[in-house]
Amino acid sequence: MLEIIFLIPFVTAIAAFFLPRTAGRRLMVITGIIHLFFTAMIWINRPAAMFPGYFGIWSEGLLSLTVISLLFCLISIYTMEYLKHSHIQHENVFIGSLLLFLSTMTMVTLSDHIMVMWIAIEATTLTSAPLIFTHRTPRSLEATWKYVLICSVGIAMALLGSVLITLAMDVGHVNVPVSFSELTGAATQLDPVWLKAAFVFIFVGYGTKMGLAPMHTWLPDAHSEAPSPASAMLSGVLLNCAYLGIFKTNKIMVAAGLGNFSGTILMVFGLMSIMAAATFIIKQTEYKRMLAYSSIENMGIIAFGTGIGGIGAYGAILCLIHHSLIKSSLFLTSGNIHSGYNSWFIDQIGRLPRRMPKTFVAFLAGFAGIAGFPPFGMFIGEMLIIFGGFRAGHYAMIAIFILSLCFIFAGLSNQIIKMSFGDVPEEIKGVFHEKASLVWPQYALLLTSLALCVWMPDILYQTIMDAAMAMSGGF
Amino acid sequence: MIESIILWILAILLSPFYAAVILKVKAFFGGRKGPPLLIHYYTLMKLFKKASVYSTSTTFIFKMGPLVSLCAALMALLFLPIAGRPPVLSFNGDVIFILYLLGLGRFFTIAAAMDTASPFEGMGAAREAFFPIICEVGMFMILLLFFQLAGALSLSAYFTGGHTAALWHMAGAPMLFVVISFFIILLAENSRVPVDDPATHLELTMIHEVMVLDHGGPDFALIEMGSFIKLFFYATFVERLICPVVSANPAVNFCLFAVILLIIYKVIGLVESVMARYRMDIVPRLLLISFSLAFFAFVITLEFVK
Amino acid sequence: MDFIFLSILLMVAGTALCLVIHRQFTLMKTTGVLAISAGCLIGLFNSLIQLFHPGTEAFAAAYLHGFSLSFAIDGLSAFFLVIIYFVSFLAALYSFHYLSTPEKALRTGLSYLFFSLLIASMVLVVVAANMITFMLFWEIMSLSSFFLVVYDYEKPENRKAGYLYFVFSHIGAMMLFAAFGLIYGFSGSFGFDGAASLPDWVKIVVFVLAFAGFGSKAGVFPFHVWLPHAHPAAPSHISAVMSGVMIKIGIYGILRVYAVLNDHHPLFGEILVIAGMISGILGVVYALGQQDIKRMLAYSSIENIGIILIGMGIGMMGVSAGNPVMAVLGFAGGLFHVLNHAVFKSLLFMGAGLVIKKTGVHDMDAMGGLMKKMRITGITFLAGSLAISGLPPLNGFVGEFFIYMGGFKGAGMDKLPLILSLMAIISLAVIGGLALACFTRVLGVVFQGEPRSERAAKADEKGPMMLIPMAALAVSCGIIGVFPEVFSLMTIRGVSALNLGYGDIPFSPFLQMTGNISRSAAVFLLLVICVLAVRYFLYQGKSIPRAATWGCGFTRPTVKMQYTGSSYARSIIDFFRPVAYLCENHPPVQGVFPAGTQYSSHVIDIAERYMEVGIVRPVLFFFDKLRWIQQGDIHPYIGYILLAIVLLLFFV
Amino acid sequence: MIHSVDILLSFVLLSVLFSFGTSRLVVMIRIVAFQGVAAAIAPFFLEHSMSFGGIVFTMSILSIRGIIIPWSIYAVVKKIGIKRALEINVGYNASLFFCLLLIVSAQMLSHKFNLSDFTGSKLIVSAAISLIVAGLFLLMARRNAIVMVLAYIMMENGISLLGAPLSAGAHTIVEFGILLDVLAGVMIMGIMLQSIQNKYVNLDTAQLRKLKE
Repeated sequence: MLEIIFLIPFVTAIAAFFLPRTAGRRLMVITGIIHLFFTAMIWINRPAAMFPGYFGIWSEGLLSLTVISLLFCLISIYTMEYLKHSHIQHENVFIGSLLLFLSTMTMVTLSDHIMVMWIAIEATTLTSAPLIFTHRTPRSLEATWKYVLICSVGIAMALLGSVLITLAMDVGHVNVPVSFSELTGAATQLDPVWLKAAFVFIFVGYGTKMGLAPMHTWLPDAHSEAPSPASAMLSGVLLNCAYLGIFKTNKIMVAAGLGNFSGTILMVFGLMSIMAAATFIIKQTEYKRMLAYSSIENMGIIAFGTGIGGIGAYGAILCLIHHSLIKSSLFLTSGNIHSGYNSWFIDQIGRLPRRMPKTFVAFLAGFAGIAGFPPFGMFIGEMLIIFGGFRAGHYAMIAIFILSLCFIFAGLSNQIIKMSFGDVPEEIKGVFHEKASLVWPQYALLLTSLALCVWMPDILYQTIMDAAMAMSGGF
Repeated sequence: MIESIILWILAILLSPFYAAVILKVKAFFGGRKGPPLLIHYYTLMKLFKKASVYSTSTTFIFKMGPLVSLCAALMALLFLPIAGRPPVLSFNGDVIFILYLLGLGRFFTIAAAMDTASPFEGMGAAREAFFPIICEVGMFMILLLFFQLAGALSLSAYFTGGHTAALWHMAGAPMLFVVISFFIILLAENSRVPVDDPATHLELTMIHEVMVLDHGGPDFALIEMGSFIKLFFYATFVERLICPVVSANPAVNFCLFAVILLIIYKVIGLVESVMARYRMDIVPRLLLISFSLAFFAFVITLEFVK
Repeated sequence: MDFIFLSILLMVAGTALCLVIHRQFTLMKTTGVLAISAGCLIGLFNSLIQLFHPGTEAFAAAYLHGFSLSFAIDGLSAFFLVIIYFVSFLAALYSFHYLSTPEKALRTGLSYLFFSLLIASMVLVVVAANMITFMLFWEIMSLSSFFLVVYDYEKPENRKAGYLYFVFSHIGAMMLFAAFGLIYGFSGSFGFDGAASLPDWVKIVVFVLAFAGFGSKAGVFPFHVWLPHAHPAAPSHISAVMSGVMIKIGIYGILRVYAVLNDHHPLFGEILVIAGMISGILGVVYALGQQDIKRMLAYSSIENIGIILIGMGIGMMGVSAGNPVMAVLGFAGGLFHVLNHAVFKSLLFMGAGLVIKKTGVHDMDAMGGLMKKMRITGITFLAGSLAISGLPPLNGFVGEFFIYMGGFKGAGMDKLPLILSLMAIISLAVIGGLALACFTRVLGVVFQGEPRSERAAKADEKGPMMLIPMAALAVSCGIIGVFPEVFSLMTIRGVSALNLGYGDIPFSPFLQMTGNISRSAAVFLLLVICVLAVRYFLYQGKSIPRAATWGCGFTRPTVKMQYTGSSYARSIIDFFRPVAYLCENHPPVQGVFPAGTQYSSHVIDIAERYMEVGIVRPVLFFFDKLRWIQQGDIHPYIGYILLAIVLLLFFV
Repeated sequence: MIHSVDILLSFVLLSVLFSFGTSRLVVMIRIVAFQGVAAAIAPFFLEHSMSFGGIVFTMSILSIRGIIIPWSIYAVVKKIGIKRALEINVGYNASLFFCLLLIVSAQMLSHKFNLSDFTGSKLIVSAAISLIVAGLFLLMARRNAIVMVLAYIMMENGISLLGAPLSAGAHTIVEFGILLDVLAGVMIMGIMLQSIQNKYVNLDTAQLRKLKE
């Protein structure tokens, strides 16, 4: 009875559309908790799916599901407080779409059938569009328009890719259900040319959604215009879902012995994304866009690591998890900062430790984490990716990788130091009252990342390893 | 050992006399009679009798200046083989020790000068801090050469007994360069013309003399002592270089030494009389010349040694 | 090992407590100081035992499945541990009276926490025995020290300093990642021991990368740009630790990598000697050009790092030229200078900190005459200046003496070693002379003469906890200088851990050298006492009047007429004009009755200048141009998707 | 022998040509509707044995593709009340020329696929490709928001046309899901169109470039 886990939020979402504000908020939090509970159940006893052809549990899916569930639970608690202060007219729409969003993303993590995966991912686009459009401003309208159109077009490409996979099956005379698990088994019989073509389309399609350059163009707009909890969800887990699509397809490629082809593509696009992020982080004027670009950077890093394989793939999955935790906390924090200074511009922010100390701690810790400093998990991930790159002998690429990471750090730290310690106009000096429930979700996220850098449960390690193994990963 | 110590004391006692020789020579060239040869003893006596006036700006460093610079000079002299006889102290690397010890003396002289808050003394201190750097480089160049030849790092390995002659044998002509270069260093380190004019009366143009303006009485005497001994040290150095022979008979040996030393002092006097003091910005050039001489000597001897 | 962990635990836990009780300011400070100093003493004691009873002690713990955090103490680690603990201990004591702003209570508590984290991470870096462990604590070290640098973040220059430091340390860390990644790539293990089996060219690349990475922490010449900004920004006890100890961790890293590569390629030594000469000479020249006293000290740290590198380079050249005496002398000299510099540089930073705290100005030309008001500070500073100028009978001389001896051994050889050791010796001489000029300048301008400003005239030295550490350091300068035997034994232990393949190194030649040094020092002191006696006798029963300084006929001298530090250094700076351009700002005097005018000058650091012109601007330009790709119109965006597909389809 | 579906598909290709030439929205909508119908009933011809469920399913698809989607766009157009879409990046003549080029190249490309052995149709692939690329082209070439939406639908039609023979019969549920997604997408875009019309005076997407870098 696996499907229930995305049916529950679906049902509650429908309910939320018609509920009054407060009830809706409570429902959201409750749903988050239930969802987390069911996820835990899945860890304990792996239940079978009702439609085995379409759904199933695989390590990578389980990992992202856990991340989604945890994040949503914490974010929903944050959102409850957040909604009290922010003036959103159609709050029930917001909550409802948030829950639908959760449901669709859960579906992505569980889907095994290629087309179902596509349906789910496209559904995430549609359910998240209202979230971005929440503020109903021209800017948010523009962002939503670009988001919907670009993602739809991109994902249409992915659909084409999926169709090409079926073509590859027909040409190779393979008669199995069109599900990732089956295809990975029968990968060697698939027609390589069509498989490659399919991968190209699927990669570009889901890559658009994942925010890999040069298809990333919608991402900064969408992330900067959505309300902070929504941006946290988008950046924290939506990108992971898109990545899941690529990951599963890459599994097929590796199984089919085309790992080099797909790996090279992943690495090149990863580097391009990092470079693109560097381009726009330096001299960025709005801090939420800056965070969005840093998400692009991290997606690039993850893609790069996946392409490398070996311990690089392991590092990539670590980066995936920790990026979700840290980046979502950063987006939530950015919401606090906005309420403290009511400006999205970097040069309007300063003296954080004086004005909002709790937020400052979360902000700076999050920055340290995202920049790959210990004791946060990104450190291990990035180190493994670099080591793995050297192991695999991609010296030139690693050189570019390191170089652009340096650029990004130079840009990012400049902005962060300005925001944290810089001067501000007189009128926004003085202490701003911070609600505890607006900071401790961030702390919880950061502490999770920290804890995972200090100690990792064995079962989690096994799961990550299992996922990485599929990419010829592991040590 | 005893002999060495006696020699050391003798050297200390004789140094004022030799310094007076320079005055005599200069006076001769100036067509004057000049002061008696014992003039410096008289001055020292006079100074010892006097008391001194301390500036209100000064601290204990001002009193330490003369003291330390004198001690440094005395110490340096302890390592020096006089008349080719073994010195009191000696160990491998003592040359470096001596050079840095003289540096210590210089440090305190400068510090004492800065202590008085007088602009002129500061000016002198700045020069005193600058020029010796280049001299030291030259010294180290010469050292490198000697090390190439003698394979050791102590004055006694260069100047006792027949060692100096051996140096000449190995190096040959380039040693002349060394002599000249070292003579320039001598002039600079002991603030003689053309680097510095101890006899001038315009403070702006002095180096060493201006730094001791505020010292008086016994303190000043100690400074004078120090400079005499320092000059004696360098002069002996040159003496060994130009007259490496050591006769078996001590009496002859010492007479020879005394005479040659006298000649060197006369030459210094001669230089002082025939030359004018350089402009301050020319001085580094002169010192660089001494360095490059030593450098050439080194490069050329490399060929001989191989 | 347990003691090490115990000390760390003590420090971190104690300082974490500070955050809880930061409301009671004094209590908090007491807790912090006690925790840190207790931890340091335990560690110091233990590491001294480690040092003198050789034999490696190791500890390993599984970490995140598949990795392990492994630690080991050998002679080299122990040597650095001693330095870390010793200096940090005194710095902690110093901080008690130095941090005296109750309104910044929480910030002070945080600074204690990060201070202890810094110490802990330095310790763990030094004892780390595999790459993961090393990088983990290396990054923590950078992070915690960054927070200490921006302690006083209200000042924009401090923010800039923090930024520069952050970026440089991160780039350095990336270099190290690359170096270690290469090692892993070829050996396939996270341990250091795999490095010995690398192919030669890889070893060279690894060494160069590691040198760049560690050099950016140690402040080797082209990578030093952050250092003169960061050290003045940090609180003085932190600058003392950073300059005295933290930058030495970079030196440790170079030595460690050299040891694990276990390759004696001549290039290594040559790189180090050349880099050392450049950093040494330029460092001291720039130091001469500074007005800010702490900036000056920072540059002089660069100079001393240069001396250390020269020593190590001579050592490496000796190894590769098969000349054990030279090798051991070089390494021992380098390590000895590491110890010395830790001692006197932290002393000088503490002194500078006290002076700044009391006078409230950083500019040396606004101080003056402090020797009378702040006697102990002045005397200890004098000792430090003598020591750092490498003058006997203080400690600075001993290390340089070893390096000289090693260098002269090198001059006994031929070809490249000869030329390089020749240059090394010459540059050591130059550095020595310039350092003397530099520190007579500081002493003369800051402590001697007449006060140049009101604040300077009213300065005092309250706060015994600041004076005690300085006194202790000054005394140890003297002790190390006069009795170097035991300390050189320490360095030998460190050298023997470099597995140069000499077995255990005979100690007798060192005993002889140090014996000579202490004997001559004793004779010198004897002489001083005799002359002192003579002088005392001469002044017997004479009246000593005091009067104003003789103004050479000028009857109304003012304090403004004193020789300033800038003018003192002017002629020397001019001599080095090509590398140290003096930038002056001085409106010309006009008219018959000219109005008041002013003069200001500063020396331009060529590395900083060319980093700006050669790296920063081109990169920014490139990215500015690249920003064109995203102009807000949706149509090209869809075009990018198509483009990506079409391009990729070519490779199908 | 010429496959019956090819007649239909040749008309589709023709319609692509039309869509490039016209600026009238209603015509565009009709064209897209026609293509949708074509895409929907193409399998109908390919399937030799047609089950009842299959027929129902095809009918529903046809109704969505051919009626609901175009109708919803049409409603929007009525609401906004504009007849012509004149905001273009590429002129009509150039577009037409490009379209001919496109159809030819699609025809050539379709030989690589050689699907005819299990579809029997010669034109289906080329038609699909030309629909997809034409959609992409219009997305880039036309600045009017409605036309862009229509272009997106056109692209979707193309994809489903390509998918039709491959996924013949199997996983009808899945196809339906895909269709629902497309439908929802179009609906949302319709809402967007109206808000764009409200926020800005017209539907020229060139105005939507505030967010950059």
